[in-house]
Amino acid sequence: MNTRINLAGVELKNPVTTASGTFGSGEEYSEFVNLSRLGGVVTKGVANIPWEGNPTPRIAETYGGMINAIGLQNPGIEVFVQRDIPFLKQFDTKIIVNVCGKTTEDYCEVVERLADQPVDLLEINVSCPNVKEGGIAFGQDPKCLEAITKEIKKRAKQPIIMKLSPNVTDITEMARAAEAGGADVLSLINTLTGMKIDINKRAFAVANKTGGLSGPAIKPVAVRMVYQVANAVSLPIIGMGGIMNAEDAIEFILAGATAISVGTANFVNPGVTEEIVNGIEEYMRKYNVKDINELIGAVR
Amino acid sequence: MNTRINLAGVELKNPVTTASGTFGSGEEYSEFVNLSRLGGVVTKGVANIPWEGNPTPRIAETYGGMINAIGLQNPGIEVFVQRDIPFLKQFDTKIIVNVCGKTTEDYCEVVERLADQPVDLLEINVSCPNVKEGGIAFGQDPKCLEAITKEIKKRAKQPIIMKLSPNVTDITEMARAAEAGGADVLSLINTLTGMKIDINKRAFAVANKTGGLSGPAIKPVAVRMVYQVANAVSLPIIGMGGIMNAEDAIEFILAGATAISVGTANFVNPGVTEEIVNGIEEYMRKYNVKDINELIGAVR
Amino acid sequence: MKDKFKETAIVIAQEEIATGVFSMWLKTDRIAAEAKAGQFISVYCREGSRLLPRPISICEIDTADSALRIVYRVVGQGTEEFSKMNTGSQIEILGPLGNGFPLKERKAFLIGGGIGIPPMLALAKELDCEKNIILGYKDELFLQDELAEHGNIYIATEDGSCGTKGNVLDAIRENALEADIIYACGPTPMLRAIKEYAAEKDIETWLSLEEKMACGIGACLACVCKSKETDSHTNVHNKRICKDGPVFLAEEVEI
Amino acid sequence: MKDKFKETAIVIAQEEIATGVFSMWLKTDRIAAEAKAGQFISVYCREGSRLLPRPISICEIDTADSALRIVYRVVGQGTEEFSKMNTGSQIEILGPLGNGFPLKERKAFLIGGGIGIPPMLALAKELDCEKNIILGYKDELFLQDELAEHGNIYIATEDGSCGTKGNVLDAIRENALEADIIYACGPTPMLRAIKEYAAEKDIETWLSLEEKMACGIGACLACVCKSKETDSHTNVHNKRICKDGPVFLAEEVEI
Ligand SMILES: Cc1cc2nc3c(=O)[nH]c(=O)nc-3n(C[C@H](O)[C@H](O)[C@H](O)COP(=O)(O)OP(=O)(O)OC[C@H]3O[C@@H](n4cnc5c(N)ncnc54)[C@H](O)[C@@H]3O)c2cc1C
Ligand SMILES: Cc1cc2nc3c(=O)[nH]c(=O)nc-3n(C[C@H](O)[C@H](O)[C@H](O)COP(=O)(O)OP(=O)(O)OC[C@H]3O[C@@H](n4cnc5c(N)ncnc54)[C@H](O)[C@@H]3O)c2cc1C
Ligand SMILES: Cc1cc2nc3c(=O)[nH]c(=O)nc-3n(C[C@H](O)[C@H](O)[C@H](O)COP(=O)(O)O)c2cc1C
Ligand SMILES: Cc1cc2nc3c(=O)[nH]c(=O)nc-3n(C[C@H](O)[C@H](O)[C@H](O)COP(=O)(O)O)c2cc1C
Ligand code: FES
Ligand code: FES
Repeated sequence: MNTRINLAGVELKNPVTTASGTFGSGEEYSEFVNLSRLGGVVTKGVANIPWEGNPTPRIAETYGGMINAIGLQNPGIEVFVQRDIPFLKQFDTKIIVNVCGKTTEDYCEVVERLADQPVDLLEINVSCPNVKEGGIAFGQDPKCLEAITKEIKKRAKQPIIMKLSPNVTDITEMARAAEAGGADVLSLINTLTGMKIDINKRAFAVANKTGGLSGPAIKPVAVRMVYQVANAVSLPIIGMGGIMNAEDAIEFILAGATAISVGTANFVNPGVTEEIVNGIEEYMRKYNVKDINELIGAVR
Repeated sequence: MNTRINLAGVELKNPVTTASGTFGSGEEYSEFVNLSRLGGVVTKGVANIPWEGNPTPRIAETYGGMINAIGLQNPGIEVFVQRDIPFLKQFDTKIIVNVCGKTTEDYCEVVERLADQPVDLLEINVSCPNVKEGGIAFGQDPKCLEAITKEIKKRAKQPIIMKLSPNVTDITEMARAAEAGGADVLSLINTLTGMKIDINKRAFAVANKTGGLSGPAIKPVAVRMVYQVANAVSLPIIGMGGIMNAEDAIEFILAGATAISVGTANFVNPGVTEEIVNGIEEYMRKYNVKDINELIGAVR
Repeated sequence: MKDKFKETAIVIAQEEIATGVFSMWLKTDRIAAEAKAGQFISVYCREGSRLLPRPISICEIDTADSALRIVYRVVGQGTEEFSKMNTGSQIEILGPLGNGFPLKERKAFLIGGGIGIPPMLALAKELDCEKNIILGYKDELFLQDELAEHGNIYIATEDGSCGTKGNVLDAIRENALEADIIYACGPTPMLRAIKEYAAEKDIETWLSLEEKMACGIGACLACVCKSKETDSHTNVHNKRICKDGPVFLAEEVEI
Repeated sequence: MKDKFKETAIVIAQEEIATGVFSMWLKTDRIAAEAKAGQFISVYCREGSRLLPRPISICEIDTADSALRIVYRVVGQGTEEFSKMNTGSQIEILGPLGNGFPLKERKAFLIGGGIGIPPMLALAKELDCEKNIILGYKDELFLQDELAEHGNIYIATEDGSCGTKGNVLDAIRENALEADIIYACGPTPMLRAIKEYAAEKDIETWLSLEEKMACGIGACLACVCKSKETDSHTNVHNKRICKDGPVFLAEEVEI
C-alpha cells in the first residue's frame, strides 16, 4: 500500500499535513502526535520581523466552526530559523514554512532568508483576512496575485505553494493567476471572512470585528473550491477547510487534493492528525486501494 | 413595545419573514405556524413558466448545514397567481414574492404579471447557484446586477428587493450596484456554493454536483456581509443565513438588518418562525428595548 | 385541519432485532392516533451538527397506548444516535407524514425488501383480506415471525440461507403466487422489477418510494420523483414523495 | 516529557453548590497525578456544534483516587451541557494545562472573586503557611466552609448580605489584613485593583488570568495577554495565558 504523494518534486510519506497557524511549529503538539508520522508540518505564518498580532479576544466559537483574528502574531524569521527549524529537523517529516508579509518585499525577505535552510516547501499566505495591509489584498486580485507569485518564485530556492483565499467570486481565476505566476503548488482554502456579535454585550465577539471562519462548517465550500481548481489548473493542491477525520480528508482527495491540511480539528482533538494518517490507511485497506494516488480527483 | 419595521414604505408587524424556497407558499407550514404572526412570507422562487428543477438527490446534510440544488422547480407564475396568492391573502402578513428567471425578460414577465396583484414586495433572486443560465451570473457581476435591477425597477409596481449572492469577492460592490440600479431593499445572503462527496460511493452527494450551503454553519459569513453592506449603502436589509432562533435573529439586526428571513431552521423545527417572533419580544422585554428600530445596526 | 404534529416522544423500549437493525417503541402524544400504515415520521437528531430529520416508516401503531413502533437499520450517524437511546429517552419527531397505503381488501401481495419490510407489518395488521407476504433479505431475517401472524409468509434471501435463493420475484414464481393487488416497499431495483412484473400481469400496484428529505411536509421540493403526468400541485412532472407519497400507484411514477 | 493528557474522564459525582454553580468530581486516568493548584483542564462538549474546549480551573486534586474536582458556573451552552451530566457520564478532558501557582510558604493572601474562587481551594490545601483567604461574592456564597478549613476566611459581598459590603480589598482594609505574598484569581477589575494595591505595598503578587482559548497548549496564540517585557517565546510583548500562565507575576503583565 502506497501513501506517498508528491508535491512539486517533494515526496511526503503521506498526504497529511498541519494547517498553518493551528499547530505552531509543532512543538506543543509533539506531546500528542508523533510528528514523524505526518507527511509534513506547515508552520504558523512567519514574517521578516516580529508581529504583535491583534488585540484580544482573538477567537470566538461559532456553530460547527470558529472565528479567529490572531493577526499573524509571529516571532519574526530570525527566531524562527534559530529555534523552530532545528526543532522540526529532529523529525522525519517535511518542513513547510508558511510565509506572511505586508509588502512584496517583506515576503521576499523571508523567502531569501530561508534559501539555505533545510526547508522543503514554502507556503505563501496571500489570503489572511485579519491584517490590514498585504495579506488578503494580494489574494483577492488576480493581477496582484500573479505579480507577487512571480517575485517570490524568482527568489525562492524551494518550491512555492500559493495559499488561496476563498473570499473571491471565482477561485479558478485566482488559481490560474498563481499558476501563471509560477506557483508550484496551490493550497486552499484559507478562512472565510466572518463576524460574530454578542447580543447580550452588544459587542463584536472578536476585537478585530471580523475574523476568519474555519472548521467543519466551511468544509462544503472548501471541497467545492478544491474540485473547481483541480479541474482548472494542473498544479497539485493541498486541500483544507474543516477536515475533522480521515473521511473528510479522503473527501478532499477524491475532489482533487494531492495532500491535505488539518487545522481547527487539532483544537478538538490534539491527536487528530495521527489518527487521520491511520484512518486513511484503513480506508485504503477496506476498499483495497493500492496507491493513494489513485484516489486523487477520482470523483468528477 | 414596537416591533414594527419598515421596508421601502411597507410596514411589517415584526421583522420575521421566511426565507425563499424553504417555506413553499406557506400552506404546508400553516399547520405549525400562525402565518398572521409573521412579518411576512417570502415565497419559493417563481418564474414566468413552470420549471422542472434538478435531478435527485437534491439535498445533502453537511456539518451544521445542508446543501441544496433544487434547481428552482416552480409551477410558473400563472398557477402561482391563481393558487398561492389567494391562499396567502387569508392571513394578516405581508406577501413577498421571490422571482427567478433565466433572462432579464423572464424576470420582467413575472414582475409585470404581478403588477396588479395584492403582493407587497418582490424579491429578485439573482443569486441562485443551482441553475446554469441566469441566476447567479447576474449576481456575481456588478454591471449585470445594476442593469437587471434597472430593467426590473422600471416595470415593478411593488418595491423590489434584490437578493445578493455571497459568492463574491466584495459584497459591498454588489450592494452598491443594486442600489445604483434602483433597488429598494437588499436581502442577503443566498447560499454559499458548496459540494459534498460520498466517499463510500465515490460520488457527488447531490446530483447537480454543487449546491447551495445554508444553515447555521454559514451564519458568521452572513452576519459579516450584512454588517458590511449596512455600512456601505443606505438601503434597508433583510438579513438571513443560518438563523436558528431569536438570538441569531437579533444578531443580524444588531449587525444592520431591518428584517430577517428564516430558512433551513424550518426543517429543524417547523414552528420556529413563530418562536422567533416571541423570542425577539422576550429579548426586548429583558433589555427594555422600547422599539426594535433602536437595535438595527446598533453594534458598529 | 391540523393532522401533523411535532412532539417530544418518549422511548418506551428499544431492542436490536437483527445485526444493526433496531426496533423502537415510542410513546407519542398525538401522532399515533392519526397514523396509518405506509406513513412515516421524521426523527430528529439530538446532535446539533446533524440538522435534518431522518424519515422512518411506521412499523406498528398502537392507538390504545398512543404508541408507535419503528424498525430501522443503522447506516449512518443519525441512526447510530437513535440506536443508543434507552427507555425513557426523549426524541423529537414529526408526523404522521405522507399518504399511507390505500386499504383495498383484495387478494394481496405485501412485498418488503430489506429495511422496506417494517411498514408491511402495519399494513398487514390493517388489511383484512388474503395476504401473501413476500420478504426479501440479504441474509439475516427480522420481523418474519410477527408478519407470519397476519398472512402467508414467503422468504427470499440473496445467499439462499432461508427460503428461495434470490429475490422476492423469484420467491413469487417459485411458489406460483398470485394477487389482485400489490403493496411493496424496498430498494429501487426491487421496486422497478415489481413494477415491470405488475405491468405484465396488469396488477394494481402501490410502491413506497424513498428520497433524501429536508422539510418532510411538501414545502422544499427536495424529495421529488418523476411522475408520468403533470402533477397538479407542482405543475411539472414531479411529485413530492414526502407529501404526495411515499406511496404511489406504480404507473404514476417513473423509477 | 509528556505531562499533558487527553482522556475520557468519568463523572464521579456532581452537585449544584449554589444557584447555577456546580461542583463536579472527575475520575481521571493520568491527569490528576500530574495536576497542581492553579492549573486548569480543557473540557470538551459532546455536542458537535460546539468545537472548542472550555477551560476550567482545578479546584481540588485527589491523587490517591486519581480524581479531580472542578467548580464552575453555568454561563453558556457548554457549561449548561456539563451541568446535565450524571455520575458515570463520560467527559473528554485535556490537562493538566498551564503553569500553576508557585508555592512560596510566606504569610499569604489567597484572594478569590466569584468563579475565581475554586482554584484557591487547591492552592489553600497545597500551601503550608499562614493564610488569609479573602473571598468576594455578588451575593450567594459557595466553597467558603471548605476554604475555612485551610485558613482564616474573610468575605466580601457586593450586596453586603455577608461579611464586608464591597469588594475583596474593602474586606482586607476593614480587617486590617497583611501579607508577604498574594495569590489571586477573579474578574479582571478585581485583579487590576489588587495589582495596584500590591504595587503600592510592594507585595509579590501572582494573578491568574482568563482569555478565550482554542488549543489550550500554547500553539494557536489565541489567548495572549500583554507582557511588560518581550516574551522569550513569542519574541513580542505577548504571553500565552494557556501555557505561560494562567498565573503571572503581577508586574509581568498588563491587565
Ligand atoms: C419515506 C421513508 C421511509 C423510510 N423508512 C425507513 C425505515 O422504516 N427503516 C429504516 O431503517 N430506514 C428507513 N428509511 C431510510 C432512512 O431515512 C435512512 O436510513 C436514514 O435517514 C439514514 O440516516 P443516517 O443519519 O443514519 O445516515 P446518513 O447517511 O449519515 O444520513 C445523511 C443524510 O441523508 C439522509 N438519508 C440517508 N439515507 C437515506 C435514505 N435511504 N432515504 C432518505 N434519506 C436518507 C439522512 O436522512 C440524512 O439527512 C426511510 C426513508 C424514507 C424516505
Ligand atoms: C484558565 C481559565 C480557568 C477558568 N476556570 C473556571 C472555573 O474554574 N470555573 C468557571 O466557572 N469558569 C472558569 N473559567 C471560565 C470558563 O472557561 C467559561 O465560563 C466557559 O468557557 C464558558 O463556556 P460556555 O459554553 O458555558 O459559555 P459560552 O459563552 O457559550 O462559550 C462560548 C465560547 O467562549 C468561551 N468562553 C466564554 N467565557 C469564557 C471565559 N470567561 N474565559 C475563557 N473562555 C470563555 C468558551 O470556552 C467557548 O469557547 C476559566 C477560564 C479560563 C481561561
Ligand atoms: C487560529 C488559526 C490561525 C491561523 N493562522 C494562519 C496563518 O498564520 N497562516 C495561514 O496561512 N493560515 C492560517 N490559518 C488558516 C488555516 O491554516 C486553514 O487554512 C483554515 O483554518 C481552514 O482549515 P481548518 O478548517 O481545518 O481550520 C489559521 C487558522 C486558525 C483557525
Ligand atoms: C431548500 C432550499 C431552497 C431554496 N430556494 C430558494 C429560492 O427559490 N430562491 C431564493 O432566492 N433562495 C432560495 N434559497 C435560499 C434561502 O432563501 C436562503 O437565502 C438561504 O438558505 C440562507 O438562509 P438559511 O441559512 O436560513 O437557510 C433556498 C434555500 C434552501 C435551503
Ligand atoms: S422533503 Fe421537502 S418537499 Fe419533500
Ligand atoms: S489557547 Fe492556543 S495559545 Fe493559548
